[in-house]
Amino acid sequence: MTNMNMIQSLNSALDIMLDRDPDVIIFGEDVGYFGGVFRTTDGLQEKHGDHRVFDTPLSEGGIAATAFGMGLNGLRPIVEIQFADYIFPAYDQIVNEMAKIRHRSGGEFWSPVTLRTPAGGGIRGGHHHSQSPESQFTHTPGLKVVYCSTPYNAKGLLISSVESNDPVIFFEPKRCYRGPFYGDPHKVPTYRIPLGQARMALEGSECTVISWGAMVHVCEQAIKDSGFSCDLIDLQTLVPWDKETVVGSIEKTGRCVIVHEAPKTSGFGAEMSASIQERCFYHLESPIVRVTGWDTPFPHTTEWDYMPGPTRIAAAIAQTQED
Amino acid sequence: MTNMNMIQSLNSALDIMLDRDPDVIIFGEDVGYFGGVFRTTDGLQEKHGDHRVFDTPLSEGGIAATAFGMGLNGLRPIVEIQFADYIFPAYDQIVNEMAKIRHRSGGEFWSPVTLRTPAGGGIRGGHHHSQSPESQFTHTPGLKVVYCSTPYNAKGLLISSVESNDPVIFFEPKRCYRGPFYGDPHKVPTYRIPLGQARMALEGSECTVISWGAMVHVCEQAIKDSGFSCDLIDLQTLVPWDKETVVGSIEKTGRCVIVHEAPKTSGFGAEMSASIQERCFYHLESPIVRVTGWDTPFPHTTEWDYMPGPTRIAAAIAQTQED
Amino acid sequence: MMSSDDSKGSIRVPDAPFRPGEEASFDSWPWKPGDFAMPDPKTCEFKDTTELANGLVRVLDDDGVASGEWDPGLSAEELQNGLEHMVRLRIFDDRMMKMQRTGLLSFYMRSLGEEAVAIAQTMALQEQDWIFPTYRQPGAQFVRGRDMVSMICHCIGNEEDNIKGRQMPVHYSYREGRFISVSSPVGTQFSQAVGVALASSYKGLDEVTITWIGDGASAEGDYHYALNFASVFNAPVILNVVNNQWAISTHANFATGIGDFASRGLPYGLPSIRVDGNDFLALYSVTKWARERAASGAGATHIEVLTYRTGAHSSSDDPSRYRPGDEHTKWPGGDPVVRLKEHLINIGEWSEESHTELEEKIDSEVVEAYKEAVKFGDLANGPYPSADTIFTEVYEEVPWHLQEQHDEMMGG
Amino acid sequence: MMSSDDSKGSIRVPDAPFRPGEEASFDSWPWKPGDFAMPDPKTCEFKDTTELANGLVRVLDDDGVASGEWDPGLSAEELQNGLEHMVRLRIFDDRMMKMQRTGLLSFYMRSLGEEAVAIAQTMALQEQDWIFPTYRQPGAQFVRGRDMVSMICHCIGNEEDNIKGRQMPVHYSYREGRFISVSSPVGTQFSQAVGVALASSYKGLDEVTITWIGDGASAEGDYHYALNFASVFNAPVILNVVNNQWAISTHANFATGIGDFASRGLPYGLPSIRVDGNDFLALYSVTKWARERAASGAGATHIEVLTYRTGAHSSSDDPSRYRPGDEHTKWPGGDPVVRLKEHLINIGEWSEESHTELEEKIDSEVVEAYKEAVKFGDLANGPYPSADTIFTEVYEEVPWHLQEQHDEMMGG
Ligand SMILES: Cc1ncc(C[n+]2csc(CCOP(=O)(O)OP(=O)(O)O)c2C)c(N)n1
Ligand SMILES: Cc1ncc(C[n+]2csc(CCOP(=O)(O)OP(=O)(O)O)c2C)c(N)n1
Ligand SMILES: [Mg+2]
Ligand SMILES: [Mg+2]
Repeated sequence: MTNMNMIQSLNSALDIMLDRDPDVIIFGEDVGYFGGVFRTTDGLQEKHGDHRVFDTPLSEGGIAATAFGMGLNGLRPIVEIQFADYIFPAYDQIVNEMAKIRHRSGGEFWSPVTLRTPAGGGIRGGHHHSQSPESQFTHTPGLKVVYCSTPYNAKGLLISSVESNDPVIFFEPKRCYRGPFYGDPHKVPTYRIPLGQARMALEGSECTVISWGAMVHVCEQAIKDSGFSCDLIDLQTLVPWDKETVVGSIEKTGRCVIVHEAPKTSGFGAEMSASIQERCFYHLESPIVRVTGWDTPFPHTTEWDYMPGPTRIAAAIAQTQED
Repeated sequence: MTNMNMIQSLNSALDIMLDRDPDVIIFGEDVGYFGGVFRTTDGLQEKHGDHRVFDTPLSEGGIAATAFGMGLNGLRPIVEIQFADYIFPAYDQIVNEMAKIRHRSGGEFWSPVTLRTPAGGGIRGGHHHSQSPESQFTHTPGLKVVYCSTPYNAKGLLISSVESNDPVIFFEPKRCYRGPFYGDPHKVPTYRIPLGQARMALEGSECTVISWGAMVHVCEQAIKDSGFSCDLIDLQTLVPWDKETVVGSIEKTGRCVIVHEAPKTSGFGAEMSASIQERCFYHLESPIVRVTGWDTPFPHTTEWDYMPGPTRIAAAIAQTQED
Repeated sequence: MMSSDDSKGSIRVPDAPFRPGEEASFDSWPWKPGDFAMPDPKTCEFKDTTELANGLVRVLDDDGVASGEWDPGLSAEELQNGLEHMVRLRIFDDRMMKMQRTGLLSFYMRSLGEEAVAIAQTMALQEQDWIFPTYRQPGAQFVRGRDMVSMICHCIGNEEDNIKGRQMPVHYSYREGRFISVSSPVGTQFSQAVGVALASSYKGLDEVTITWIGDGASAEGDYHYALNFASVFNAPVILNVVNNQWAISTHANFATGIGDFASRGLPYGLPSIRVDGNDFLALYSVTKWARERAASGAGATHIEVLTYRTGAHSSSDDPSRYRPGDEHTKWPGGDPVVRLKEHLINIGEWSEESHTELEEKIDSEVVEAYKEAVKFGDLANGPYPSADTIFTEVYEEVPWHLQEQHDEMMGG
Repeated sequence: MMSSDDSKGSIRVPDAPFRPGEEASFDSWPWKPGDFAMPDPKTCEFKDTTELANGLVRVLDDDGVASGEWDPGLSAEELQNGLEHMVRLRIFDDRMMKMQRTGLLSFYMRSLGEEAVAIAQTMALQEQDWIFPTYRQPGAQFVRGRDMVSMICHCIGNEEDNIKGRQMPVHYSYREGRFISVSSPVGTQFSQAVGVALASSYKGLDEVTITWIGDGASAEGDYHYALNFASVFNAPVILNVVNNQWAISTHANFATGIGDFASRGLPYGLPSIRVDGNDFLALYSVTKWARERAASGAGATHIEVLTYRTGAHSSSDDPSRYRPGDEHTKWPGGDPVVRLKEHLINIGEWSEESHTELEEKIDSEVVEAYKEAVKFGDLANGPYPSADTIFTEVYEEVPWHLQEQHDEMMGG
């Protein structure tokens, strides 16, 4: 039993899918010969051939459009957008095209593309190597939105995403790429974590903490620091999110903190808060608190002042207990 | 005193700004000679010259980028995106560039672009002539997001938007372009409605209904139908929204319905609901209800089943009173 | 347009060649049938097409006589078939416009003056080839055998609409005919088509993909992506820019600084050809050439289809506001239906009488189809697809939150 | 790369010319100084530049001798000045890399091998001209007189960083020098620069805008927007594609199907020129020509700057994984600093001794600046800009929700 870091577990998932399904094809900027700027596709071109794993022109719009077309014609493309900050030139192809093709064609056409992209801060990336734009995809029906947090769920979620016949935006918390290490996602056997299913990372009774991506680990620390007994829900899939797990937990604890890195206004925390309030109003004993990145661009040298840390989160947990 | 419809009042605002400020320049697809597919810029090229009001290549990305650059170099461009559904090729230029330039340059550069765009359903536009993507801009710090609803506020808000030194995304509910008619936005005098200020469209005591754009009118009808006494808040500016008015109203009524056309998940209703819950938890007597478009693409022939109508909204108001 | 005098400077803004009130007149084309040789499609390189890109491939001259290496040598039957499809499209369009005017359709877009484009080009393909159209190529469906009733039901958005009233009229989807769903955002199909084509390469299938983009839409990023990806990965795709002079009210002078689109393919390394888009034979021939090239593994071809949008942009548009009403009558390319008809008459394979007969036959065909179609509902009166179709096919399976919303709608 | 055998078909995927373990060798260039005449910049049309686009403008030959119509005839002082800036940039870059390696900077990007680009081109402009750079043109700031301490403070992101630690190192902003804020998303500046230039036209000012894009980034939509808008609206802009062969690990073969960028400007109607990017004199001259053209109202010029990225892409990159370690030594264009230095020695205006002296002078200048800069904080130890700078300049004024969040942060 060797531990894998997240890069290795993602690489293993990709390798497995290339092995199992001849329609799987991988491309993106620097993913071919070099194996990706984060090394996620390392060795895959050598093993599977350069017509299955290859570099592309530096054009996120072109990458998404090409993947979309391949998906229409029977392939199952997995593409990498080098940083989530650079997904926006492809935004039209994703939200107007990929997301809507099945509906707009009355089910005659669909395109099962998986877009993987490293997201989030913690690597001193400043404005444009740190954003976590998940919520900007959750408003578009037709897309599934996944955010992994550990080597273990990265692998299982990625396999499920590739197997999904719907387009999936798969966010990877780059800050966790090379640790901390959790679980043992071995090369065999293949395992799947169903999309739409959350992970109960910690169980407790006094508060429900909901998060995703790198912040899950920060929440874990914060919960320890806070001294309160908390459920920690790692959402894993944002669309569709896991209603049973979330609602069940809130009904138990009556208190809730939602944590994400992205700015507060219209972050996915807003949707979670609104939905929980609608479904669990009479169970709530104190206001749901959001702990998030500030409503500003992501800064470079002061990024630790920007991102939620254990102190802010622990204070929010304590605040839910006060009232 | 002649009544103006919204097209005329927008046209008047643009005309005034062209008159008052030589740095104002207007361009976009079909806005020049023809005066816009909705006729909003009718007559402006003839009056102000084709170097101030002109057509462009069919390229939303290029339009946004050009406007951005002009704004950096001292102009105050107003551009039209022909339908809000077509703003996405410009999304990168808007969210990564326009929104961040002031911050990223330490205040050395800024670009005061106003992007006007017709949004929303009700004209049998189907998937791609009906979307109301405001929430996809509210998550990006650095942008102001405005949504007018009447001829009167259209003019006052547009003038304030153009005068703002921050980039503004200005949504126009195309369903209201030629009516219903409200107010008398005469050519002179110029008037401004400050950004960040909501409009109390109706006053009441039993429930607060919050909306923007065309839905404000539907809410008005629904409130009448419901038989309850409601505050109707026309938000007007979504970022930054008017905290005093919203919080004040909820503290009075203790009940809240939020209405928008866009899909529910991660619509701006989520942010409003979450924020109100955070600020007014102990004043809330029943769950905040969102009445929104469904979480699907916008349909063509069945659009009236898609969009919130008075019946659904009135039922939601009634529901807030039950508990 | 005068310049405002509050500014010393100015931006040079182009204009259309003619505006309402002005007299339209175009130079006649310097190119004649026979001007250009046909290179070998399998070995031809981009440099070998410089003249083809700067010139214009024609087969029919102004008198309807075919000549030159590009003459595809079609049989009279094939030509009559092409003519019939074009006439069908035109009559169909007219009927749909009437339906739109009477409120039975919400919106419509005709192919008027551009009928040859989709029809000749689709006829030049194999049936396994993929068609990735804009709203200006619905005619391809006739060639692929789509039932007219089904097309009208789509345009109405009634109960029998195969896309369930979800998109506007003319946004056809016809999987059986490998005609891929039309999308409103212009340009997107152009880059996507390269992906469709590359999937065919990947699978080693003898399939070519054809796609089109308007002169206007060629300014979108997707145009650049398409040419670049097609070139770099050698995609079996036929990339057509349909230069019909107008993008709604915006003249092609706003889409190109030099009035030319074909040559843009050259520096991507793509053989590039300009073709008379109102010349059925030339269009057929150029497309067949491009297909042969793609099928042989030699890669993509970039084609400018030079034509003129005779009708309004759409049923919402009024071109008399921005161009002379008779501008289309001055177009050097004439009318594609008339030109093919005259050619057939010239070669003794057609007559005014047979043409009138054909029109009458198709007219009743269309009337019959339309009457049949409205039985399944019209836009004014319904029935429409049932409201719960809003929730299906958003995802492969209906997720819980959509089920909840569905139940809310049905219950409420 | 072998093909997997589970598929009959295949996609043709390009490759780099050489990979690690292979021997790099480039054909020497067929073009020599004096090969091309200089057209009149004010009247030149795009067609007049076909040869310039397919060729290569050089002034210095392999022995450092200048000749031909494109020789800008610079004084020895100007040349020495250019050399000094290039040497300054190289030494500065080396020092910054060391600071990065020791944790005083988070990240760095050098201009190694491409020093001439920003420096010669900026020197060829007027001081009122706008510079819209990528991260590969920081050298322009030396020409515009920026204080080195201020540059280093930015790279550190310390208390004196004029952009307050908000962007990564090398994302300079220098308004005083009309050097517009660098942004990470590649390509965006290219289309924006056209807007900057058009604002100058609108205001009737004698201002030209220069911008650059990489070979890799030229595949973004912004490249197409820039050329098209510049052409259609006749913008006074100089559009440079810096083809340094690589986009991180991706060779330019993935950015163009034909190994050429310059000619892409022609079908937009833009005069287009390829220039030896390691030849200070040629770069200066071509840029001056383009400036003259733009200032005269004749519009934009499209330039391919042919060079080689000698260093790693950035401090995060390791090029030995994807190209032969000595590939740059085989580059036919040599090294821009060495070439200008040899030219100056050739004409008797420089010597090895003066060069060594210069290097020493600059070395101390840089060391002094760096020591001064770290007084205001280094990345490892701070002080950083105070945390409340996060909230300012998001908007012109701080709105209530940011004030609230600010107070929450400061209070909590
Ligand atoms: C991305 C996008 N922007 C704007 C529009 C609105 N629009 C629809 S058709 C059209 C003009 C298209 O002109 P062209 O590409 O020349 O095609 P044509 O209609 O002439 O066939 C415009 C601006 C759109 N559909 N999509
Ligand atoms: C839109 C976008 N996509 C991806 C990246 C990541 N990235 C940064 S530099 C680079 C390569 C750029 O290569 P090139 O344009 O040739 O410029 P060079 O570095 O060679 O100067 C990439 C892919 C980015 N910064 N922006
Ligand atoms: Mg057109
Ligand atoms: Mg490069």
